[in-house]
Amino acid sequence: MTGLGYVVVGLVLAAMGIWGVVVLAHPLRKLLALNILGSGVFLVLVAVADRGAGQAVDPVPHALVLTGLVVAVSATALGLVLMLRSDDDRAAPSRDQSDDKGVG
Amino acid sequence: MKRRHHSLEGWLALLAGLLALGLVAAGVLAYQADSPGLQDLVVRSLAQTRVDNPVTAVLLDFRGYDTLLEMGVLLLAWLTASTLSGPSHERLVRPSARLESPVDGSVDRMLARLLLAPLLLVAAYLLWRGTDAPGGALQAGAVVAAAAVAWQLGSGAESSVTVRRGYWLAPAALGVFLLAGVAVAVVTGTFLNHPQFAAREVMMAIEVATAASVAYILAALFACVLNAGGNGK
Amino acid sequence: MPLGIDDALPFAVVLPAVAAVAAVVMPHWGRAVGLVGGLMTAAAVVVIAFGNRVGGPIRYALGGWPAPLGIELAADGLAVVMLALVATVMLTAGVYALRYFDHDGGAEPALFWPLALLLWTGLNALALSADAFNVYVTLEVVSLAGVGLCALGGRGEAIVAALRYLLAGMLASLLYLLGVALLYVEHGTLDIATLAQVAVTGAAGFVAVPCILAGLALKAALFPLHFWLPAAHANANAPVSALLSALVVKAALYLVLRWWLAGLGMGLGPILVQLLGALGAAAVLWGSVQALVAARLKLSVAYSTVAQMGYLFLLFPLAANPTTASTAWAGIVYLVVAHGLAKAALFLASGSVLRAHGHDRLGELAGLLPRSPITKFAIGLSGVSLIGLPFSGGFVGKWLLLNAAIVSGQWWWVALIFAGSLLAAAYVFRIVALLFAQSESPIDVAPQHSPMLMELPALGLALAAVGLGFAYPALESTLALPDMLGDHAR
Amino acid sequence: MNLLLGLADLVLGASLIGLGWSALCTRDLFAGCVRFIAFGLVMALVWARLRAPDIALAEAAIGAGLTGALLLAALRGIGVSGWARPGEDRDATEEPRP
Repeated sequence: MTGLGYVVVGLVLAAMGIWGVVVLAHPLRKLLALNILGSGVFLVLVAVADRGAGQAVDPVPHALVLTGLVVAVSATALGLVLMLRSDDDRAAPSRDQSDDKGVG
Repeated sequence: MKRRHHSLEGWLALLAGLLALGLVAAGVLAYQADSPGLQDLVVRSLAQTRVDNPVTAVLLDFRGYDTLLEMGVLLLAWLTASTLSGPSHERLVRPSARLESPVDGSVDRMLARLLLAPLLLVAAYLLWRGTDAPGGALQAGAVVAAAAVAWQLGSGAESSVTVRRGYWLAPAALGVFLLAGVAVAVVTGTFLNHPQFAAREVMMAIEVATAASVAYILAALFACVLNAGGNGK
Repeated sequence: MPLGIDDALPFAVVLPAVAAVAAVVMPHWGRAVGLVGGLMTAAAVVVIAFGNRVGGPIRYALGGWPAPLGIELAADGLAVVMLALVATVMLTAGVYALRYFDHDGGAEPALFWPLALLLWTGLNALALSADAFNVYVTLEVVSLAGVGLCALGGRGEAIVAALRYLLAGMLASLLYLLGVALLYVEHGTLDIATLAQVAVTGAAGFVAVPCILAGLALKAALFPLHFWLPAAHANANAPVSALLSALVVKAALYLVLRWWLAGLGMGLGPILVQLLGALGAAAVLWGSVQALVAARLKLSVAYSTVAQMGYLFLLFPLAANPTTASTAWAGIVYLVVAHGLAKAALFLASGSVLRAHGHDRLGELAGLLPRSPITKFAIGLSGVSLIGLPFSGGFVGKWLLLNAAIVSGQWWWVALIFAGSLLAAAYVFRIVALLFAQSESPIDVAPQHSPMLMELPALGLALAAVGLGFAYPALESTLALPDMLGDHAR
Repeated sequence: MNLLLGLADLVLGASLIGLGWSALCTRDLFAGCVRFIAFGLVMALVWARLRAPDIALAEAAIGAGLTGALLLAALRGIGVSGWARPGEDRDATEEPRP
């Protein structure tokens, strides 16, 4: 039952993250939302690996999540650098995206 | 105008709610399938790997290829971030991180230095024990990076030398991984198939290089973010 | 133990990665390392293609651990097509880059080769991977390499575009991973061949499959998820735009094809199938109109990518019918390759125009290309293939799709293909007319002559795109792909 | 014992959702980032609870530690300095919404 509970929490976090990336405007918030989405996905994977007290833990999702964590932090750092740099280049303000705005 | 914003937000929130419901429903249904997972297969194959910690076995042996590509992701993030965060947008295969401490004060400094030794010890322990107990290259690297970040906060300019001198550490993990993979392919005929007689040594080499690269790159990425925002307002 | 043909599979990933590491460690030798590494990688691809031709699909268990515990590489006909397209465009763009970056000098060359080689690593790994999670990692490699290359432009717009590209890319990969995680929860395996078949029948599939498809559609810039593409592709350096447009968006589409081929496609409902086709149709129309009104040459070419990616999603409605599946399939593969070659050629040629005149504003380009007949010819030829004029590669692809649409009685897609071709003709002729026009006013600044090493690669790719059409009789048997479709198609 | 564990799960799950939500929705960027760091710490506890010590270790170092440091460094770069101005409107630093 523990596992199922955390699967549900993970999926709610994932939905929240997707909502945040689409709706929030500031790139820093988008990065936070992406990290929450990632945490949600990881939580689903790890929660299902733990099938309860009697059973062994499935180590494969654990390894996947470790990989995912490192990927997430490096992409986040790159995103932050890009955000700071685009902030610097005020000459081309980020609002001037002539084509479609909206999601993303 | 304002009202339109609100109605749009309402629609998006509704959509997100539906998405959450769908996801949760799918999750519950999927969980009920009660699939066995791969743990039995891992346990059965563990004996052939000379590693006792199943997670380390998956990371470095069964799915070592994932970890190899992951080192590529780290390298990519570092390459771009360090290029962009340089003083001018110049070549930056060697990042020249101009580190300023955002926190000034001797207490922080003391604290950072006090933290350093135990953190490094923890990292060494994690790396050493990682083959048998929880821990391993990624965690050890992350802890060293955290220690380096604490040190950077505490000590300011000196660390820029370390960041610049150590740039070759960034591609080290990918390089060692590839070399080891090709070397064992020549011996065993299969890429990344560690031969029985040297499995532990090969894996140890990969682990040390991975820890070093992860530590260096994560610490350097922090320096890049500091640097990119360095002339902040 | 001696290395066999099968070992070319890991080496197609290892060789560009080794070259990338070497290019990072020895930045001054980037070009030499890049070209040597590139040629060796291309050799590995040739070996794989040969092995595939002789012995059929190849599977390779990395580390000696077969799926589901380990990760397997697989090279079937589709993978070989992708590998070959990647190698061709990569090598050509690499040669072009030799002179392109010469003029600007400074920062770019040092970083171009490591990033391009890592991109190649990621693309080859993605093409060969048979494991759903491994695909996620390769997607991240491709996406971060793309972002890095895109930011190489260094100016404000390029960085803003790179940031949007990164955010969209991260969202897309995480959506994909969310779908894969749900499937793992239910089925306990990461092998694509297994998952694709059980996904649709399983209980969680109704959410997991849309998640995977949405993630990949965002990466492939399918309308209306294309918002990140035009700025990213138009503001990058010319060789980078060529790589992004010809290869990176195709990588996501390739994964859609891979999952479809493994059995996902046959299980999708008729409504979802038509919906995906409708999105493709919207992409064709919207992208073409935007390409027609764009003020800048590269922006126009970038929107044309949005349009051309739309055709590829016609796979879903046209191949859902078992009788036309094989024809539609061959048409899609043909269009993928033809568009990749033509679009790369067009971006490389646009780079030459930009270099010669210092800008690419279409309004001011009239008659400004008197001394670059090769570039003009390259633009014209790639335009021929984009429109689908006989007997170019684009023509064969569209012809096959038309056949599939008529035979399966879906006349509305026939109308779409004609409309799309007319619009493509309009935006291509607009560009060509400007370039070939006689200038009325005297030119103040004589445009620079672009170097041969930049003009010839573009022409080569354009010729290949057109020549692909003439090669159809020879390729027909290979492209029929009956064994690829396997049992579930019949 | 089981009841206690169940209660702990409930608290952990609820605080994950609560912290995640407020990290996204507080008006102040700085406060959002601090919530996110707290989110990472709770996440590390959850990993330990789910018998994943390897991930708990990594999350403590990466998720809470490094990501937190990165976020704070970035905030400093865009001139959001935290404690002083909690009332600073989010919209002031953000693009207008489409």
